[in-house]
Amino acid sequence: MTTFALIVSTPPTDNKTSTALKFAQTLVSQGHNITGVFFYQDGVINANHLVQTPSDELNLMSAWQGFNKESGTPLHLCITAAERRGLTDSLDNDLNPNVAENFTISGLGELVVLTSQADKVVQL
Amino acid sequence: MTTFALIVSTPPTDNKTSTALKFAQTLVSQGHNITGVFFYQDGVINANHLVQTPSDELNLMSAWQGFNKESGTPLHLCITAAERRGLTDSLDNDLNPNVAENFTISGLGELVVLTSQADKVVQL
Amino acid sequence: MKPLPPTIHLIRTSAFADNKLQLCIDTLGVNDELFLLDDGTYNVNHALLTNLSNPVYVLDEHLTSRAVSAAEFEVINYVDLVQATVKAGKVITWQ
Amino acid sequence: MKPLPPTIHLIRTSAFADNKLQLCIDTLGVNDELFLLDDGTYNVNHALLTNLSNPVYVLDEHLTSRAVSAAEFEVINYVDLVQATVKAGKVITWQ
Amino acid sequence: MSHRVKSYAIINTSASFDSLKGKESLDAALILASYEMPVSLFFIGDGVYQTINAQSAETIQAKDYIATFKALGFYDIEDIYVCNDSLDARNIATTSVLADAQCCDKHLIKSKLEHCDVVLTF
Amino acid sequence: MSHRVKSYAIINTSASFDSLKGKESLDAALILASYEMPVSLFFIGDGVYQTINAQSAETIQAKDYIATFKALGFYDIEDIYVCNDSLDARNIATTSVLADAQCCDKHLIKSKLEHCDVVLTF
Repeated sequence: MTTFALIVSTPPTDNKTSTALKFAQTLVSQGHNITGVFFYQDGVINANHLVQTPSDELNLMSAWQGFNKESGTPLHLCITAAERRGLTDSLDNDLNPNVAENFTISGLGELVVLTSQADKVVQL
Repeated sequence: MTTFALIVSTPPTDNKTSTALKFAQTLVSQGHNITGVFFYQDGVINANHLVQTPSDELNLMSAWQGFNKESGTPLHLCITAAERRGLTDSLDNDLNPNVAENFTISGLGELVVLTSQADKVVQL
Repeated sequence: MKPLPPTIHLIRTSAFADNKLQLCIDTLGVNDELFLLDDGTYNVNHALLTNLSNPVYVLDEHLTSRAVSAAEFEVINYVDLVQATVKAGKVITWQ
Repeated sequence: MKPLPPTIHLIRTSAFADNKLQLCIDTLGVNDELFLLDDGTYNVNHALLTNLSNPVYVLDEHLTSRAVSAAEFEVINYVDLVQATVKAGKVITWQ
Repeated sequence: MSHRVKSYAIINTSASFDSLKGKESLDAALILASYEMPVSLFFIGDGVYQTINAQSAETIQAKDYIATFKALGFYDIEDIYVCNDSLDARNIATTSVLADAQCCDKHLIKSKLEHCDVVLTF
Repeated sequence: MSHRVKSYAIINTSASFDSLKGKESLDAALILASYEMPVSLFFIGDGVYQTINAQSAETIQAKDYIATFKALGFYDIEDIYVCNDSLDARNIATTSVLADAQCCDKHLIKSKLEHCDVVLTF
């Protein structure tokens, strides 16, 4: 068993994000462990629960949530990157939090923790 | 006086969007008219009122709103493109609308109307 | 027949990194004009522009911010750019 | 001294459109391996790979979806990709 | 200023599944056509990949907007140009390309673009 | 598995104001350094543009993250490599580049990368 850390940098409008998900799912199905998936850059948009995906397309937010529930893999959201792209965890100033369930609000420090604890780091 | 239609396709995290704004401001200051700015593709993120810009950086959402107020130029948001990227105008299903004031919810048809009424179309 | 007014092309990316400038040049009309904006200003040093006979203009702010100099090309400001789009037949953006 | 395990490179963009594959090749170790994913699968037809002596693998789903054939390269699936990353010293992604 | 009929060109330079560019470009083309604006489609550079027949978006859980290309005639979009030079550079046979499209060289594409009023790129 | 010290390489391939890549890359480098992980920075391709001294982000109302490059030594980030081949191709003199950086050829960059545990690209 090898321990991985994953970094997802692409938004749900990019098919490359499906590749990241499938890679993560295959890691788990092959018996490997993932310290966490860190969502950074445009990847943070995956955690926006206001994203509406047409019903005939893969809903990546739901798919990541399902992956978290089934595998127990933590999904870490870089909140600094997220705030610039329209996500918020704040209840101030009439902002309504829109970070989807199953995503953990984190800082960039979590990137260091996840990657330093892993045997392999894969950025997708 | 020439009449322009503008299409903005880049998000607020991209400095190219500042170029679009400054081009629009210059058009108006030079006495030209803009039938409207149409926000499409990743450009729709400019209208997300949950975007939080650090105080030492240009807040493009506010800047577009100011441009609308000063010049009267309509800001049209392609709602289909916006919904995929985490914006919503819906009150259903516990979604809280997050389209910023001064942006008009529109469909792609508005792109046709704006561009067909203009002498010149500039995509930025 | 009256000649068509020139098409102007807005180049917004670096040809050192992608093929947008090449695609533009492939379909460039003989009277067309190029305007280098944003990362497109880096193209002042690209070989694709060396032998191009079409007029090429570069936006001053975008050069200055990137600390690029453009001795061989005409440097313009936003007002010049607006005037060029007013005169142009149409504008094609490569980004 | 025991040789380092190979670095594997994930290529995710088309070299017909950008310079990522070139940048990868510029710093490629002699034992490194290339994995073509996403639009990177289009590179099976790119001249940059023609004379490359490093092993090149292509992900089947990404080829099939794009209707590209890759007679000269080994086609793999996600399980193969996972196994390669397990064996690799490290993974560098070009996107 | 009143609503006027203009001719539109849409240039596609992005591969099939590169962000949503191909899909959002097609959406724009269809809406223009539904307003009875003449629309020509151009595929150059990596955009030519969009026109390959045997693609299967479902294999990678992508939206199959490519299937709609076959229905373009129904929307009165008949001027579809695919750059031969771009196909050649990518080792794609013209026989692999959407039958309703016209494969032509860049000089023809240039002259077709010259006569459009508005050009959008994706 | 416990927290381990690893060496990180961050490769920058994007120009200064291309999205937030340069800024978000630097943020990652600084946080790694603050956790006392050894970090090397590499600038190749259009990434070399980030290292030019006389840039002025404020001219285009962009975030001036470039100014922080001068403080990298304070964060114990001292291994900064700029690709000479990329500079040459772009007609940039090595004298225009951040003084704390080492301009070197791609072979040296390759050998430096070989000895890092984790490589991230931006």
